[in-house]
Amino acid sequence: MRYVATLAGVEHEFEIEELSGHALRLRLGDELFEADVRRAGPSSYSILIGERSFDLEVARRDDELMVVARDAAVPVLLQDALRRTRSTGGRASAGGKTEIKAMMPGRVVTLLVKVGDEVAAQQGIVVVEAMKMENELKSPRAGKVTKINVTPGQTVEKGDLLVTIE
Amino acid sequence: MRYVATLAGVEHEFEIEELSGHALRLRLGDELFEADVRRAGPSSYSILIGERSFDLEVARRDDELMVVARDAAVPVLLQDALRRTRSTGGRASAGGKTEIKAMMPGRVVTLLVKVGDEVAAQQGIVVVEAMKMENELKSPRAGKVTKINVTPGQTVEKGDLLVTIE
Amino acid sequence: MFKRILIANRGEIAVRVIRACRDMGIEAVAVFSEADRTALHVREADYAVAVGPAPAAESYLKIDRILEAAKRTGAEAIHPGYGFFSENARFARAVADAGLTFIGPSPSAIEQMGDKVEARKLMAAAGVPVVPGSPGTLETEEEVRTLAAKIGYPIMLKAAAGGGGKGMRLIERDEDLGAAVRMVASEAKSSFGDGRFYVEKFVNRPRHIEVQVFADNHGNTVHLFERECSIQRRNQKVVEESPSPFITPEMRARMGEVAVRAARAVNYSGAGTIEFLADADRNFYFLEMNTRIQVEHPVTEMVTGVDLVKLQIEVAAGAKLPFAQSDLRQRGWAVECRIYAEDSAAGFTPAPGRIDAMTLPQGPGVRVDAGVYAGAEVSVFYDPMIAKLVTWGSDRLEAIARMRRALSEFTVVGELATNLDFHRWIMRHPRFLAGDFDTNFIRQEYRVESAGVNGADPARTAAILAAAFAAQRDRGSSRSTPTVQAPPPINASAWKLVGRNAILAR
Amino acid sequence: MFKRILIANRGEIAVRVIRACRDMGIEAVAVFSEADRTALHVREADYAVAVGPAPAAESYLKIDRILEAAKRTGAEAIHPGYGFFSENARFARAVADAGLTFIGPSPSAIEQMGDKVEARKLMAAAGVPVVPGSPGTLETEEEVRTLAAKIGYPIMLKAAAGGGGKGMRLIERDEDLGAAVRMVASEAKSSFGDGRFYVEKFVNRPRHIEVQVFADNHGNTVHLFERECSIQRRNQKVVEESPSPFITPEMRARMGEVAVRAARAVNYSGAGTIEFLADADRNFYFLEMNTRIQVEHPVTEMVTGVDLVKLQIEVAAGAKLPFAQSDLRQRGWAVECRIYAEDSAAGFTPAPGRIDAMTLPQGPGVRVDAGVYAGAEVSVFYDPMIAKLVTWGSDRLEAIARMRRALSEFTVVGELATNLDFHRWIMRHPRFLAGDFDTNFIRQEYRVESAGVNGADPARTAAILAAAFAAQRDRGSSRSTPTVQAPPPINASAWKLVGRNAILAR
Repeated sequence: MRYVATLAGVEHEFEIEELSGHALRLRLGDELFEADVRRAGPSSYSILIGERSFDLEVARRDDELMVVARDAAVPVLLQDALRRTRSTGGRASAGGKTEIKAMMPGRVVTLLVKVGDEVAAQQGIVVVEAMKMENELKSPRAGKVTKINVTPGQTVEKGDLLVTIE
Repeated sequence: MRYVATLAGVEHEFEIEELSGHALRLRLGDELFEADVRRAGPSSYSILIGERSFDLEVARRDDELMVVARDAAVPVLLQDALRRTRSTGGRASAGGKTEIKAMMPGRVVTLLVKVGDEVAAQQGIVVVEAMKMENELKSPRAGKVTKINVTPGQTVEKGDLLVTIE
Repeated sequence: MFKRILIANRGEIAVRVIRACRDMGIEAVAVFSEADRTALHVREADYAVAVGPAPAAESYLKIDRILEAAKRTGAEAIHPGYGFFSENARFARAVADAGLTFIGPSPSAIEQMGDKVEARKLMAAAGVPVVPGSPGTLETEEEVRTLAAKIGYPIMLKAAAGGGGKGMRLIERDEDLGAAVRMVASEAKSSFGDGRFYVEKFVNRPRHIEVQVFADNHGNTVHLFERECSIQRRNQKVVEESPSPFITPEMRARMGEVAVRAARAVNYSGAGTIEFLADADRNFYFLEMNTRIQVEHPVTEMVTGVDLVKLQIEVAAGAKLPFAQSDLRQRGWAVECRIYAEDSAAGFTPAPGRIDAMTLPQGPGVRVDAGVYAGAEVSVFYDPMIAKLVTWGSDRLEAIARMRRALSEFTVVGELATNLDFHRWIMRHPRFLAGDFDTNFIRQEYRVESAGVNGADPARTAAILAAAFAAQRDRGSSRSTPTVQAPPPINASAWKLVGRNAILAR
Repeated sequence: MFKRILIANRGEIAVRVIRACRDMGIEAVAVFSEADRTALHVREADYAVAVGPAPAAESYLKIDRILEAAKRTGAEAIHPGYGFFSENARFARAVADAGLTFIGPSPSAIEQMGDKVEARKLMAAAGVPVVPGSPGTLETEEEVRTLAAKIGYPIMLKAAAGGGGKGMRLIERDEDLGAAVRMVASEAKSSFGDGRFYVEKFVNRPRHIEVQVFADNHGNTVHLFERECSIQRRNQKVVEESPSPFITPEMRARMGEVAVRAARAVNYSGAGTIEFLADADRNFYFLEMNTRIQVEHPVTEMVTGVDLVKLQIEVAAGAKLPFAQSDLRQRGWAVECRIYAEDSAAGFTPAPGRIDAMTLPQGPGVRVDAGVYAGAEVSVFYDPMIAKLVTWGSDRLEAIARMRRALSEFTVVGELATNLDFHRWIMRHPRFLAGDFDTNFIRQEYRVESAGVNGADPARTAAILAAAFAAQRDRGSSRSTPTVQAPPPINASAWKLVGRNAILAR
């Protein structure tokens, strides 16, 4: 099977073949690897590539897998190479619209803009309190506030749309 | 529901009633207890009895449950009070027959008796090697060897019958 | 000695106090909010009492409910931990009025040191060096601007009732002054119920070095040397160590002596910390006193061999300090990393959530004080600490090497994120290794790209891809359980191969 | 320094050596049998090489396969751990012949100390006190009987090639002599390939006290004080501590001096242990030298602050000892409990099996060196160690209190049994607390009923019954997964209650 993996922002095309329950053959670019993959716990895998030993934990986070290695947690997006062409286009953010979303659950303290305001890049838009800290969310770009979805005092969940700037 | 619990060798009759998903009412002798029982992991339970807090792990071992508390692992045999009368009789070991069984997986090194031998209490019967140690299994009583189920060099599993003495 | 102690806190510090109680044969009473019924501190305690809904203001910060819980369980003393009621004189008084012992200093010592402006004055009077700044509190943007013009930028704006890095902002330019004043005033009012603030000259390339002090109720006050806490992000400590790689033996002696003087000035009792700012020329200034046990107390414990929490309890029960200043020695080096549920790559936003699996490091020189367990939730309601990871070594580099190893063994899997990678980055940074840093270190050095994957190792990439593939396959085949699944029998096939006929190992 | 080291061992000691390698920036190569593909030491290593089937004789004890693994991975040195090849001169020679470094003493030192009879002679010649007994080896029951008549019962019968408590039996009466000789001869032949044995006068109320020695290849030899290892069951150490509560400062100095003399007599290099028996009058006799790192080395590490395994590697690489005798100090007290998969209540029979869940203790003063993890198997093929649990305290009672606490936090759930209750019993025993014990302690004091449930506390009984009932109910309702199951979402209902409208905590 052929896959495209986006691994910490870098794309890798690779091919994988299951030789047995725990042996995999993996072609990565020009190189061939044989991997002996054993599950060692609910989310942990012990992997031998030749004599190299890797102990990895894998968690799902949104669409991605988070592979936790000894030196770093590496986000991996695995996509079937065939099905991929369909989905790529839609992933980029749509046109000139920027959505400011809650990064974490919290409470809206203050709105620093109103609909119709022209804002500069890095201008403060909304202050959200979470985990005992107030955080000012800034606009990543210059534009015009077209929509405000929240009011001060309102509790928001992670990912909730707060303000739209076009 | 009424139960008989054999708890570290001592029998307790008790009655249990589920008040909700995590609240239980328990009558033990003359005393009534309300228990708030929450699962805190695959095999762990946090239990509040009034203000007392207990953190217990529960594992199944053969017929029994092994409840692991902070100060000791307590074997518990839970039996439905009604069904119990049926099963008790059969539990005692049968008549004048004593079975010497392997306590652990291992290998038979030497047989110190043969069928027909008269043996004294505490006489060595068979030597089994396990976990790098040789262990001489002794007869708990005087009697006559009526059956030998193993030969030197043979590998045995825990619980395998080795020698019968009557 | 007390028979039973209530801990008016949660998380790792509550568990830390429970451990001290257990070591002393004292029964520990936990209190818990609705969100914390199965929290670690409840599981570890001998008694546990519900005190209200999840928000701390409705549970952990309800004086009457805490006292009621103590009464119901027959607790004779209350340990406040850090945060919550630990520096609240009203609570300390209420505890005493209820006939119980507050494990901490007197209410008046808390009050004197709690008002940061008054504390500055008091310390200056006691001959303790303080940073130049506003003589009293300020209330308006204009007052701040006038003072800034006088002492010069950069300045630090601080809530008078603040502490522990909360309610403070650095202002480097006049343009930033307005926003900063609004923010601090708002945070100060909402967090401490006191909107006043004050200004201090910002010390250039400052190092945050603090001294642990300890006093009993019989007139004995000692210090247990320093902790270096300069690795901070937005005034929140991230990494602490003891000793400090910066100070000289002479400076250590002077700081210790000044710290003891500061504690004596308020008739201090129990464990306290005098925080200093030190500049590049090794001048040091009193910053504030924390009248409680600190998050970072373990580094001092590991270097001095003294159990500070146990000693807090003993002193509160009337014991004399079991040592004199001359009995105390620093041995080796200790480093602490605060492991938080936060997403370092996304601007250090808190990233709480459920922990599905967690492997804690072990082995020589490693101490873990965790506040959660695998299966537990890092709650949005409280601070996002997962654990304090502390290592000891016979010298600084051994302690750091062990920390790197411990960080490599520490894995957390679940819907939350952690700052483990961030700590791994710090522990490899040449300036950190050289001891060449100040409180600006993270701001100057850290970029999102800094931490994380290093170098292209095709075998490693292959392993990661194989693991990802296997995990996706295994999940697909399992009965759609979204989170932790039963591990399969390990090596089932190998076992079958071996079977009954195997010859046992020698 | 070495770039890569192969560890010819498994379990906790392999992991311990891997940790030392990691602390030193050295890559670690594991070897593994078919039963150990997912063992902890394989997971923790940088490289791992399969060396054969499960029985150690066909894998871990295959010299050619170990050397081949070293060659293939480019390892420059081999650490043998304890057991297996650690005291095998032939292996040490083969390693050297392959151009690699054996991390341990010279083959001749291993040989000289490995033959227990020769070692006795050598030590006597070097002025080291030895126990009265047979001048050489014996071969028949009759020879033993004659000697016993001369020196008087009780006597110890020991395999000449034995060590570590294996291949030895105490004979108290003439009637037991025959069986004991048969047993020791058989064990000696099958375990060590050498059926010879010798006899020593049995010392009354003996304490087993050993001294850690360390030598470099530049003529420096020091000792790192003593370990008290008298808590034994059938000559197997169960609990160790340092310092010894028995010896006086003068005796410590004398034992250390004698131990250094003993090591010098064989031109020793690296870490070694001189084991002594001490009688009630504080006479001490050379018992044997272990020419390797000991299981119980962590108690010395915690009290002296020296990383013994790291130092083994440094010395093997040619380094000088970084300290002189006068630099070394004992600080505080350390205790180690060996946590085994064995059923204390069933006569300490090994009870290996799968670990479904395991909680390791943490917090101040606690060190865990585990050889397994939750989900792993304690294999029937190897020794049944789960973990070494070590605690440190500023004095003996603090170390023991912390051990009690750590034991209370340590839970193991699965098809195996553990000796945790047995250790809990020891740590509460008045004679242990008073330091009043000898190697007969367990035999004299332990009854199956000793450990386990104490007192009738109805609330505790109710809790146990509630847990058992809930577990039975939860298992019944789950999809018949026999082992570990997914934990349910914690506090799902509380969370729903709180929902979107909750006010966040301050």
